[in-house]
Amino acid sequence: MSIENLKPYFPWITLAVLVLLVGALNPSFLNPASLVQLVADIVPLFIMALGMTFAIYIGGIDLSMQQVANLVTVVATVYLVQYGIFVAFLCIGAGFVIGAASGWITTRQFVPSFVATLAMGFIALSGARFLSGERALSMNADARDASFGWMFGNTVGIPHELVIAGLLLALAWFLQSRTTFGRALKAVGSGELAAVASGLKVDQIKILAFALSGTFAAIAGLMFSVKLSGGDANLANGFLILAIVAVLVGGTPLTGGVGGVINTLVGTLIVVVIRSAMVYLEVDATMQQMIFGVILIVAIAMTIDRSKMRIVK
Amino acid sequence: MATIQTADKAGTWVGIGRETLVKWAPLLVLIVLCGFFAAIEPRFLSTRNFARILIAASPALMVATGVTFVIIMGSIDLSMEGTVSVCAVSFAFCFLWLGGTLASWAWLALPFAMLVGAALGFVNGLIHVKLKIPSFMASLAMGFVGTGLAMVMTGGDRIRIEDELFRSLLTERVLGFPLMVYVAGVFLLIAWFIQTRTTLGRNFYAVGGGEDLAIASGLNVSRVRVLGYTVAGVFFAVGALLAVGRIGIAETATGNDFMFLSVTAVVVGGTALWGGIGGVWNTLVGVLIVFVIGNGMVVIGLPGYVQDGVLGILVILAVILSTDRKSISFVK
Amino acid sequence: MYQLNKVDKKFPGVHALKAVDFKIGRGEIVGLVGENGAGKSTLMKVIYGAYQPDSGTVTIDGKAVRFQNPRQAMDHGIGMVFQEQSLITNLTVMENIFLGFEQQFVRFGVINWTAMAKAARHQLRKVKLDIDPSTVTSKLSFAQRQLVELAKVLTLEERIDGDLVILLDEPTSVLAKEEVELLFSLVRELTSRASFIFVSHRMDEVLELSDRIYVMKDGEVVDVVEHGQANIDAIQHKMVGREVDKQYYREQKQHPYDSGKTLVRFDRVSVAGKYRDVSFDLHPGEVLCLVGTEGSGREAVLRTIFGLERPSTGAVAIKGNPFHRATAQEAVARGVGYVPRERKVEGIVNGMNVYENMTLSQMGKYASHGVLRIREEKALAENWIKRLSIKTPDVYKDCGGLSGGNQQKVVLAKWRSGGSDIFLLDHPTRGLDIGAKEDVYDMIREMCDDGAGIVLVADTLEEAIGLSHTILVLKDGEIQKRFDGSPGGKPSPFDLVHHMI
Amino acid sequence: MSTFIKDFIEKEKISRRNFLFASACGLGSVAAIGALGPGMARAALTDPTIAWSYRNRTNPYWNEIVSGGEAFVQSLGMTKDALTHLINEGSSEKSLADVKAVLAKTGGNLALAIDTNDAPNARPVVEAVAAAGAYVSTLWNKTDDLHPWDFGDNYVSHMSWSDEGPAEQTARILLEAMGGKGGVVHLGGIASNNPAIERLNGLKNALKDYPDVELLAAEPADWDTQKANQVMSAFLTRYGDEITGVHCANDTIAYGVLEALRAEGIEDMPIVSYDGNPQAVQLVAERKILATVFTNPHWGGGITAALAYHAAIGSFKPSEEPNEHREFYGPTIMVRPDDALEFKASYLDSVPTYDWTDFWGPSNGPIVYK
Repeated sequence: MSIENLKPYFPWITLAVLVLLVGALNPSFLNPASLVQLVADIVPLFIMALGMTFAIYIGGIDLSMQQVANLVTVVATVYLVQYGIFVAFLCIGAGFVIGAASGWITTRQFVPSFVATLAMGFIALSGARFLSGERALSMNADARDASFGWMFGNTVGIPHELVIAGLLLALAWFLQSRTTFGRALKAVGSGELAAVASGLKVDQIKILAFALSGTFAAIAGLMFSVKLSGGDANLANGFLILAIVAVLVGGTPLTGGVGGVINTLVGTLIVVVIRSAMVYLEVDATMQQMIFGVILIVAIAMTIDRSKMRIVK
Repeated sequence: MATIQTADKAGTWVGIGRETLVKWAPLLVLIVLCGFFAAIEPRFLSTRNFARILIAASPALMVATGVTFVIIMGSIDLSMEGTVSVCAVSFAFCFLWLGGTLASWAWLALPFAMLVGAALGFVNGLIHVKLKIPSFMASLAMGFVGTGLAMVMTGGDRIRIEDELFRSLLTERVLGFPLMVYVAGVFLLIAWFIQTRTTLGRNFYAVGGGEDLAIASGLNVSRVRVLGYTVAGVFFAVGALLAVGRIGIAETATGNDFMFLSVTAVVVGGTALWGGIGGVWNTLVGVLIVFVIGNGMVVIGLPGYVQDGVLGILVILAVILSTDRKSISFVK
Repeated sequence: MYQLNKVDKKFPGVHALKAVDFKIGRGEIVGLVGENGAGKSTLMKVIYGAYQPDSGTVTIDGKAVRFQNPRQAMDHGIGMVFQEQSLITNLTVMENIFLGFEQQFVRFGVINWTAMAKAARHQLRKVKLDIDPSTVTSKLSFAQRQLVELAKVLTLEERIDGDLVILLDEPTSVLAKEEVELLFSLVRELTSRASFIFVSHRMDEVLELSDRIYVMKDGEVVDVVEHGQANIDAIQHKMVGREVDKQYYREQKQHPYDSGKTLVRFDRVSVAGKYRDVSFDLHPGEVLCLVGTEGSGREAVLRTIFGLERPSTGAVAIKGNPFHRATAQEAVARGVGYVPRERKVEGIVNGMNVYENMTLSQMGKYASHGVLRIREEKALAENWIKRLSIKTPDVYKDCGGLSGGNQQKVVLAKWRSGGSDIFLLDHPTRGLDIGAKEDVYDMIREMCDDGAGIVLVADTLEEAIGLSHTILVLKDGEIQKRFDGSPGGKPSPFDLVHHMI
Repeated sequence: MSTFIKDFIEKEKISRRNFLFASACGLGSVAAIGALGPGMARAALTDPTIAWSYRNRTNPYWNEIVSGGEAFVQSLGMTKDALTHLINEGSSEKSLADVKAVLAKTGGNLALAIDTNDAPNARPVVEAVAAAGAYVSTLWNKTDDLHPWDFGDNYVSHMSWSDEGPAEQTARILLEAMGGKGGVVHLGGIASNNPAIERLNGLKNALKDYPDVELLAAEPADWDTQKANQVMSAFLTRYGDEITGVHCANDTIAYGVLEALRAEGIEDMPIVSYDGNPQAVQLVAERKILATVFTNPHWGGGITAALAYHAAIGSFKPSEEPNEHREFYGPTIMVRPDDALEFKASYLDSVPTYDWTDFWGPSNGPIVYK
């Protein structure tokens, strides 16, 4: 029975074991300052994984997030001078609309989210390529510092990026566990038919979930764009798979209704620890990807809670 | 081959039901697309161009056929990029080591590559079934391992396969189509045979239609699953061989882009991601739709930056048209 | 022939089987009854090999056997016809019949479809079903599927030389009366070849069919009754462990309804392909029962009131207001509560706890600006757990882990606590044991007294008659006859059946 | 031997000689700085970790770059393994995260050579390196407003290649081979990549002098063989016999184009490409490709690491170098059928042993911004 009780904490235990393992092999990994920095650097990835959590929580997936982020880096760079800090609204609005469109295609047109979001991603990519004129753009440095310079400062040693991530996590957690919307998400994820029979506006909820994932993708894209002070149609490449992996490793299975944003926090941290362990432990460059895959299998095998999975598909 | 049977029953075009229409929708979409591109650019409609489309589509068709079996079981296999790369590279090494021409013992490299594919698929299936990891995650991670393995094997180098006999896959033409198209066709028939005439093929449908019911009927579902992934691995290997035959190069990047491409093609063809419905003919149509769109957009001269978006829109439309909306209550 | 001796099975926290002795002879039909949770399904799973007993022995003809999985049980002639529809609907009939045993038709790796079809026809003849074995199963009616399932189990006949034991788990729950008769006559015929273990909640059927009845309670066999000595009341007493209310359907609590007010009005409503020209009024305090066979349109009427179907012609009004742009949300807002037949799929959300399920339809009432007041939710849940005596350790219990009866109580509590006054009950007692059924009947009367109107699709005709004020008989989407169901003047099942078919 | 290559090798020899002299001075100056006091000496690190951060190992170009980096490390008397590899897999996010991780691990005792994957990523990388007191040299990607001299010594140098000129030259070879008439198609790299843009511009510049040649189409093929293969097939459908020449943005694209033509039985189509990979050079020798441009990635990879390393240990002080030593173009060599085999023998079959302290000898002038 004790193992049963520990199950929810498996992701945390996995994380702790990994950190200690890497720390034991290379103690400089445990240096608090560099750990804080390590965590601060993955903030855009974490935000994207947060958004992905909403899509996966209702049993779907959002493969458009990376392209939404790409589009947003271009939008932010192009319109920063014109709109200043209000370009954020434009970016977030774009993410929301694209996400909502994915959701609409999935729920109302019965296109599986795997394909619907992939296709919406292509559309966003077209937009990014068109708007950027197929060039890498750089931000006007003055406008960037004036509008978003605060994002990358420090307060008492805590990077502001972490503060933003913390606030978004709190917001996402609050949405998930304290609001009618979050409850509805859970109902849709665990038992969509029962949610319909309880009179929930299931379609709207699903569309909103995808819109939220789009919104978070946009926030991630915006932060990344400001961080790199530029944008182009490929800038955010490489986020997507990692974000999915982070959510899954955290223990939110693709079947929906289980897990949540806190799991995603752990999942992201696990992924990042594995990734930086490659650097710290000086893993041979050609071996890295293979080892990443193997550790991933082990990590997922350890973290997922199989008790609610009747059939494993 | 459920689709054909229904067609026979429908007989004439009079009184064709909604069900029949939905079943044939992917093919209709394909025909409409061809007609559309041909109307804008008549040169689209030529044997030579169809040969080009088929050359491009053959490797992807094999990969998509492999994953079709897994999707029919209601699972998914995302390991194809890694598996294709490893198979391509293993083939190339083995081929060169054994003499470098099909006229020697080096032909053994062909079955060897398929064996490697089967082995990778087998391991993939074992990890999924024995460790009880959902297939999405298990196969995604296995994909990383595969790509990584190909990298370790090549150290990042490309291996050229110059053998004229092997390259006749591309260069020899019969009736205007290169040999690789026929090879793909033969393997498609084998896949169809597996799907309709073997116990294993039918068991895929049983697992996809109702796994717990299949277990209760005494079916060894774990075995079917593992075998499904193994068969998929073999088809990935065939895809890898055709990919090498097409370009003459085996490398870690040989498997790139197959993942989203093949799953999209399968869904566009009308095979449902939740399992039990569809088959290899659907996949053929789906792959052709995707490649006709890709070829057609260049042929009619759409600007590059629009092409991604148009592909996205057309894929969504194709899936919408080929989905029986009345038969499903919700989709995730 | 087949025997269980002192079989014991424990699960964490539950002693599911306590030294159960069970035997069945050649050609016997043995009934197995008990409340939900009494251990019937565990016992069956032990018999067909899905569970292995912790202690005790299983013997066939005196030889001890131990099955690791259902397949091994099958090899010893033990087959199971499942309660839920267990055919795989995307496969053909013959594939379902021979699922897992295709090897006999395989030559050089190729399935010989002609041979399989021939063999399948042979099996179908045993159950007197004349259909093309290459039909896709989803095209069959429920009754046909039930017979195909029986045919599938009967393949054991050819496969096994020895005796057969066939378990029938609630085989009649989806069948109409005459289909049940057909099934029973088949089973009796087949006793020449096989023994049957028959499990049902329908006591009359068990009595009718069985040679011997095992009564289970709390993991034990509390009584074994021979065919001639069986008495429904006595058995029920043993099962429940207390006196069953003579007034099973609580007719003494049935009060006249308030015909002055109308909750739901159907005025010549049609839904294309489902039903035509249906008109009725539902009044406060009234139980209106829709009776008909599967596919007669009774469920579609319920779904129309809940906004899941839109009328193609005619007018629906709820509490005097027209119900035009029908959606489920709109229906809920107007006080409609829906208790679906598929309780585990549509009734409760498996994976959410008790209080989350209870407030699911009315979250707005427990939230300010979208933020939930979870404390109040829990208070509500605790209150209703007490009121309906729902058996759950606490409000945090996952509803998927509750027993059927308690799940149904949670569903009812959801709507009642939300202030619904129009209830749509679709087979509300399906799969519940007697005690839980009685609780539901009590609740129905209670809700009527509170002024609610109830549209009911009942599990059995007796239930429909016993509970309702008004009965509408539907056939092929049209109302055939309206019966008044006031106490004392209730129609007989025969009166209804006459109009149903 | 073509004059071009002769010139190049000659130039290299000279600069090597010059270098011996220069390095003597350089070392002397370091010693002098050391004597000036401890405050200045802070610039130097001892025994820094040497790292190369690049896109992936699946592309021959990057493998060449890495081999240069490894050759440099070996020239210091260490084994190949001493070079730390950071592979970003085409992800700017990973590129930056890896750099931060290695900075944290080494505590800033780092000499980093990097292609930041995407131009905007260069700024945060450079800022992070500078903040940690480590040294970085960049290759290819950076934004135009980012300059080494704005970061004191820590941002040592940036090397890129001006592709417009060489691409124009190959285009002229192609257009001549086409007889100055007909139709040409261009298959480009990832559209937003700078080299892709420049190489297309090179073609356009050359076309101005050939009014009878029409640019039929220019499509991105994403530096990818398979994509190039498909795009070329589609071009053949659209334009058929109108295509009389193909301009490829790099060698990997050319392979795909060649195979697409081979499938159609077209053997004599004039093609030019870029990068000078061994396989492409072989194809040039076989006259299947008319010309490619060798950018000497081996040297580029080695010298970028060398610059960062020597600045880090204080062999020279970047801030005292002129701007053209901090932003400069890499070398380019045109490879044509006549000299391809020679070129292959002297550069590819046996890689020349470069002097990794001759930082600017083979370089090609300061970077010019338009």
